[in-house]
Amino acid sequence: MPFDWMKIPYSLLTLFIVVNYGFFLNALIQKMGARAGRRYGIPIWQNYVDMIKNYGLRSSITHGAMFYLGPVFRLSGGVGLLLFVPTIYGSYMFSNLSFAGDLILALYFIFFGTLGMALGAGESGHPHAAIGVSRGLAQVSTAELPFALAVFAVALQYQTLSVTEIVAAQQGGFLQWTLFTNPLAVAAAMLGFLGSMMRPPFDVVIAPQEIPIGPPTEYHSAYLALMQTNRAIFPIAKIVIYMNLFFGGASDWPTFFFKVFLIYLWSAFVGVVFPRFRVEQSIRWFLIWAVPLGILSIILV
Amino acid sequence: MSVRDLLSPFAAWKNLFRDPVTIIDPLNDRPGAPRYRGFHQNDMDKCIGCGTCETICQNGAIDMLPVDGIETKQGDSGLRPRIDYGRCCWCALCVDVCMTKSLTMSNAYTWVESDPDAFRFTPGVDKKHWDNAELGYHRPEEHQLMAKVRLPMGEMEPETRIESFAEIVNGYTIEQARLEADRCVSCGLCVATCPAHMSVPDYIAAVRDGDYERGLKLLYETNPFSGICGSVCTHKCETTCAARHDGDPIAIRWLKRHIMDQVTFEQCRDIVGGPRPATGKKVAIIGAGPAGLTAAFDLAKLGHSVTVYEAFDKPGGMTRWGIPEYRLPYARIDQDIDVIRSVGVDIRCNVRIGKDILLDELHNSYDAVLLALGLQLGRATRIPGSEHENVRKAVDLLRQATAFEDFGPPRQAVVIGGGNVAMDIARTIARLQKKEFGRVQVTLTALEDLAHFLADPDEVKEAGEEGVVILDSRGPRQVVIENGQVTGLKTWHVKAIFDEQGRFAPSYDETDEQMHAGSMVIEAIGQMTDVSILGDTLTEKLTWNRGRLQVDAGGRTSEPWLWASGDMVRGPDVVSAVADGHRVAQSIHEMIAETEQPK
Amino acid sequence: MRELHTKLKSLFPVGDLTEQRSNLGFVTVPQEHLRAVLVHLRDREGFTHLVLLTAVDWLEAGQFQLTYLLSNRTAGKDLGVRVMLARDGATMQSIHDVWPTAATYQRELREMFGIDFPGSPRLHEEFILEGWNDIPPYRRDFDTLKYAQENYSERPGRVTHDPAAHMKQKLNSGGN
Amino acid sequence: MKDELKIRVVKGPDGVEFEVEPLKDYYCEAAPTVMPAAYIKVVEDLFNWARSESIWILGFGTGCGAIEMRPLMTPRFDAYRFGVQWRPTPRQANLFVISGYLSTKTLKRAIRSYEQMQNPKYVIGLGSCTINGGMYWDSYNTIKRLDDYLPVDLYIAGCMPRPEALLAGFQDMKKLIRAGKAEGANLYAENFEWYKANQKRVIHDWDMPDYNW
Amino acid sequence: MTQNAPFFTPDRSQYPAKKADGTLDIDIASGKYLKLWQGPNHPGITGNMSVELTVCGDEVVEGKTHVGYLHRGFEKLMERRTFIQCFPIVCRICVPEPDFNEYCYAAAVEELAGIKSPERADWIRALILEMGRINSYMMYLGGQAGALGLGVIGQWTTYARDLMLDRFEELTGARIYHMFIMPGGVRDGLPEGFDKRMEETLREVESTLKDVYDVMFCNAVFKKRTVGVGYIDPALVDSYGITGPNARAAGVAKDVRKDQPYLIYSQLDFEPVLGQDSDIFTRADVRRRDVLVSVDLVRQILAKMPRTGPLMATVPNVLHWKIPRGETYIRGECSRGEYGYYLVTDGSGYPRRVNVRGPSYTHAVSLLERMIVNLNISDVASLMVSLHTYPPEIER
Repeated sequence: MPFDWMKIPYSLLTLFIVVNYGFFLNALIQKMGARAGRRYGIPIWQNYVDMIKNYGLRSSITHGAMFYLGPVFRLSGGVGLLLFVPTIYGSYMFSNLSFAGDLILALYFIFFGTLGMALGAGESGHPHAAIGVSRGLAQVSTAELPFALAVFAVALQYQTLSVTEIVAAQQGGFLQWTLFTNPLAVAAAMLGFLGSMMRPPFDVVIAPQEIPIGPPTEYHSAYLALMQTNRAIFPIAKIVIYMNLFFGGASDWPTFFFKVFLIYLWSAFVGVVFPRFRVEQSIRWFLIWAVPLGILSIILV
Repeated sequence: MSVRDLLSPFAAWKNLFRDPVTIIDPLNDRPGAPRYRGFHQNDMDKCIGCGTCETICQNGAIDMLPVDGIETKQGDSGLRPRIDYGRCCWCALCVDVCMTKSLTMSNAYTWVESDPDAFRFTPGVDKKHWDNAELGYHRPEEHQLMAKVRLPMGEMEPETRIESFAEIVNGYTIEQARLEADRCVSCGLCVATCPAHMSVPDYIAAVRDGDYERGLKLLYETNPFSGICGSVCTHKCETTCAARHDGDPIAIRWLKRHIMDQVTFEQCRDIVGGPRPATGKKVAIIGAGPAGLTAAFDLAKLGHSVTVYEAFDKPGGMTRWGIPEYRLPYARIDQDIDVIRSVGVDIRCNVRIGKDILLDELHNSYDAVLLALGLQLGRATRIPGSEHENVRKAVDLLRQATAFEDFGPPRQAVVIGGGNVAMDIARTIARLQKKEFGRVQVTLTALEDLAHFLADPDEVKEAGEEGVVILDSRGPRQVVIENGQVTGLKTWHVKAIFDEQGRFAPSYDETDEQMHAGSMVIEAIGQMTDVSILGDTLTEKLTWNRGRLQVDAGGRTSEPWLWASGDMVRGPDVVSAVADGHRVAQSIHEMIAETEQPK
Repeated sequence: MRELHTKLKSLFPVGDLTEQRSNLGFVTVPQEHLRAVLVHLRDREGFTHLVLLTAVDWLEAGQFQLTYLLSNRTAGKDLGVRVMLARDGATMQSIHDVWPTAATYQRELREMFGIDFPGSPRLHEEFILEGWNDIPPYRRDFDTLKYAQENYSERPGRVTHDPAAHMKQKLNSGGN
Repeated sequence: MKDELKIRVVKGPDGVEFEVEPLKDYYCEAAPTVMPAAYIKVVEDLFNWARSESIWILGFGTGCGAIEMRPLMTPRFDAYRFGVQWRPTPRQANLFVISGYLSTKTLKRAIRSYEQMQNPKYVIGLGSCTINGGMYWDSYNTIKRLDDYLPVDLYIAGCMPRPEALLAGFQDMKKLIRAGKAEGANLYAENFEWYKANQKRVIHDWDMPDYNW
Repeated sequence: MTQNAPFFTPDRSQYPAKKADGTLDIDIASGKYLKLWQGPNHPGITGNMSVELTVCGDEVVEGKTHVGYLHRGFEKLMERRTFIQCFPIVCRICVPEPDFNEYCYAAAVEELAGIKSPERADWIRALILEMGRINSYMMYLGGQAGALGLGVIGQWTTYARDLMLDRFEELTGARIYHMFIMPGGVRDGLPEGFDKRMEETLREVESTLKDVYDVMFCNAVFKKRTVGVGYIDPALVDSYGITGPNARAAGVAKDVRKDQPYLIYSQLDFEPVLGQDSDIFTRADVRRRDVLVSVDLVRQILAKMPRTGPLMATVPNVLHWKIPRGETYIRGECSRGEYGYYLVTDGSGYPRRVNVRGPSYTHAVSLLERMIVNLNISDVASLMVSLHTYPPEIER
């Protein structure tokens, strides 16, 4: 298959849209959380300002090569994830670089950033970062497990490993969505989703009251700005996968924005009103509630 | 764990649909509460710079600083508190303790500055945006950190005291004195007002601590007539007392008296410390009144040989001959003078200059001569009829009364004058009348209205209680003489005492004429010095100023060997005379030291 | 309170009772009997709660007063047990095994007053201060203002005037 | 110095012994240097604007004043509206609010936290205590003038300053930053020796590295 | 351990091993252990203090409380301040609930000087103390939830506390350090319309508490994190000097307001709140219910207090107030437990010695150090908050 060079500027356009939407959405969700606390919260453009500020700080110190590479890995994880899944179903412009086996790649990318981060943070030499990393890896592993199981269930269900094809299979009314065709898998995945969004009850990794603030403790200035950028891309990219796999994908931008918002909101909806689990509690919780669901969904398929 | 535990937390989201409770513009929408203790304000008109705020501030945040445009005057130090907001903790103790209620707090609370040295300011002087704030902490009326009211001085009932010349006031008990001394805030505003600069706060502190020995020492540092002053001082200090602005002034005079009451003569003598090694220099002092004896005391303490010449048979000057016994018992005068004698002062009574010894002789045999003659002659009103023999001068009568001479107390007397001497004579006559006739018939007429009497308000009140009829704003017109006998005094109502330029020029309402019956009219309108002893030659040589001997700051006249002090150059007041005595002694001592130096 | 005192007096050579309130009294106990008295009060008299342990420096008398304040909650009574110690080389037996919480108090007393409690756990670890290089600060002969002025700088430019002196100088220097 | 801070020899899991110097952070030994502003003025202005609109406060409550931070973070005053946020780690914070008095023990931690912050960094002194000792002017354990030890940009009067006064302080801080006048970090670097000398004069137990950021 | 503990929790009480002399056998150099400092610059610490943790994996094997970061030497400073000058400084000892310092100090001075504060002043004092208690508890509830990542509770409770601070402001003239209870009485009476605004505030407090109950106390995850964690054995209560809600949650009805009623508490109608097993959850719940008691007490006080009468007893001139030799101890029940002042006078114008007994002294040092062992690092912050400690009252 000859490579379509035009895909590159188009994917960059996607990236641009997603970054901005990510910033917007982050702030919006933060504002909603603030409303639950009976206040207004940050201005909607605050995250941009923060990012510019962090890029604009004059000094930065390093703890070694991996310390540099951590945010870079993380960002490339986010960007990579985004670029290899189709954003808008049926759109040539926004199908990105998706290909037949992209689902496996996507799963890899989800983990890739975390690993990079772990290595970078580990090199920062801060005990809190080290503890955060060990917690994070343990928890993310178990949180990804139900998701992976759900993905397998879906893959089995649709007999394909291409995201595009999975989306295609869900077209034709919302009853065709995996949500309704395989609710157990979706449930397992959504529980796993909670775990991967770093919000309560599964934010023990960055818990400010315990290990402020976990892996990124030592990160600052431009490193932090890089991570902030990633924070705008990565959740959206992840949500795109969820949306494509379980919620019928999106065939135009408004649908995309709406669905992403709703899925994002789900984590905040739970996150604002619950405290956090201890790491062994959350692992246990995933193993007891989410993983069986995932296994069950595979079995049922 | 139940389903409820899973679902109930989501109730938090209901706030999503409620308006936030945030204050939209917290910088402008939130004035401090009406009682808020914000930044300080100080009312410059009220502040007297007493520094009590500085004393109470536990943070050492307040400095007292002179301020341009605010003069130091009696009762106002001219200093103003400058507050260091690098220290302040907004406890408002300074506001609570402020003697004049001038220091308050506004409800402003925002002050941001890059320069840390900018946080020092003098409220009321340095312009600040909260200067005109009306809300804020002011001391509530009933919130008192110290007693407002002076402890009443126990005294005899008018009915009892009129019977005799026994002293009226009892003096404070130790308990009372401590309570009264406790009211003092030790600001020291009174010190400058006291002519003798007695260390008032310190001796009041001594009373508070019950350490009379220390108090006595402090008294004798500045005033060898403390016993006398404790009874009859004009206590100008009390007019500048910081406590006066919100409550009664401290009874400084009575506390001084209390110290003297608590100590014995021996203690006084020991504190003073006996005669000093002699310097061989000799000083003659004419007049054994407060000024002369104070100078004598000081000079004797410096080791000079001092001789005091007194014309009368007992020393004390006007304190003895001018002040009635019920105000100042003679024993107290004797004690003070005995202490002065104990440092080696030689007092020679019944020696009249010009008669028994000549001034020139003194000039020749002493290194310096001090005139401390006092005011022995009464001034005359010169109204028609005042030449009559039954129109008397108050000073003369008082002297006669002191000497127990019978001058024939009148059945009915009229006193002209509104000063302390007028009160003294009125009350003396009243006592004599009571003793002789069983009833008091004394009328006192004064130019001033009651509010501006020169006499001490207590005196006026007590005189009234004793049956003296006090008529204010009456100008004497004529002594009525019928058949060679004085029958009374005619007076007019006074419209104004001073003219527009502020000169003494009484104007009268002639339609309002009154007749005050009396067989004796007593003039008590002022005194003057008998300068006849100076002799013509000397009088000629000396420089005079409006009838008074001109002296320099040290009391030295234009003749280098001659000094003058006391009432004759200052005006009548014991404590002023004492102060003058110190000054003159200092001047004389300096002169002596100077002449010795070349050797 | 008095009953208790009489009972104590029959058992130990305790001093007189100072009855501050009907439910608060103070007794002085000789140093060597303290432990026995405390254990007795705790086990027999219901004074199970050690409210505080602190010291008072009577510099003039050359003594430290240790106050062990005990409380009997059911009876609503408090008893302060005083021990007078010589100030020089002050040493006292530790009671951390009677009340574990006393160890903290003893650590503080060692640091702030320089009273030694041999055997008390972690006694010589720094508790409140860090790098302290002067005499223990709660002793009366330690002058905190002097220390502060020597070690820290104040903002310059502060002057003040005594009102009395200022007035004397202003009003009377020129000779009145 | 505490035992665990002394240089010691440690035996690794592979049996090799090596020396550990706990006070030494092997990657951060550079003394602070003056960091110039961006060469292009427009860029610096943009950065200054962003810095002023995104103030991250170090969540280190050094003294009493810290209690008034709580209302600022919460609905009543909601400082987040004004671009003010709190960060738990000094690395990410820009503004250090010294909330009142500093005992020497805290001063040590405050200095270290300050040095770990990145240039440009700002300090606000809260209340009397930071200006001239406040009510602890005669205490043996608190510093009297904060500007002897750290460069301070702003002071807010009060004991303690109310949240509203703090907000006013933040607004003034923004103005300073926007005007490019908040160069405390460079000031610190320029006068580094002086600051260190002052700090060492009061911190007797100096068991931390001179450079650590 | 409590029966609520998960069944597969192994018995760790013998771990880490002890050496022969009783100290823990911890060899840092072995690489098995990690030193971890919680504080002072740490969001999970209650105020400016720190805990030095030695951890093995996620488990704490040793904890040492370090205080002194807020040490100003109050007890020394007071020795060189006159009795009235001490009055503004004492409240600084405890920031979130300063009034107990003012009350205990004032009462101690009054007792030794033989002064009786007027009855109306006593009522106002009690009112202020109860208002302060509500504030302190509200702050605690937010902190307890926040320590576990439930930030929204802190938003609500701080708002309610802010409203109460407004009431403080209009009554006392200051928000945090009220400096209102003076030796001799109080500064002023209630302002106009105070009762009405107070009632509105109390309603807001109650409705906030209702929300807090729904979201925090009926919360599966919160329960999971707090039930059975940080258990205090009632037997420890006396030997560790535990007071206040920490003791009451263990079922010991220690409440100075009942045991030795001070001010006007004997005229008020209330029962101390008790709990069953003193784990973190019970302690939080006891405190939540205690707020309701305080709300009720404030209402009672406002209904019963005299509206006229003197507010200050006659005191000697405060500038040179001397108090004869004596010593006394005054205690009050603050939100954290027994707060007390031990005052010794020597006849001079200055206190001879003041010792402040803050409840945190035992709670945060000896008790915390004992309870922290074998705990998960994640629970350290939560445990510390649940003991409700404020460092300034430990080191003063």
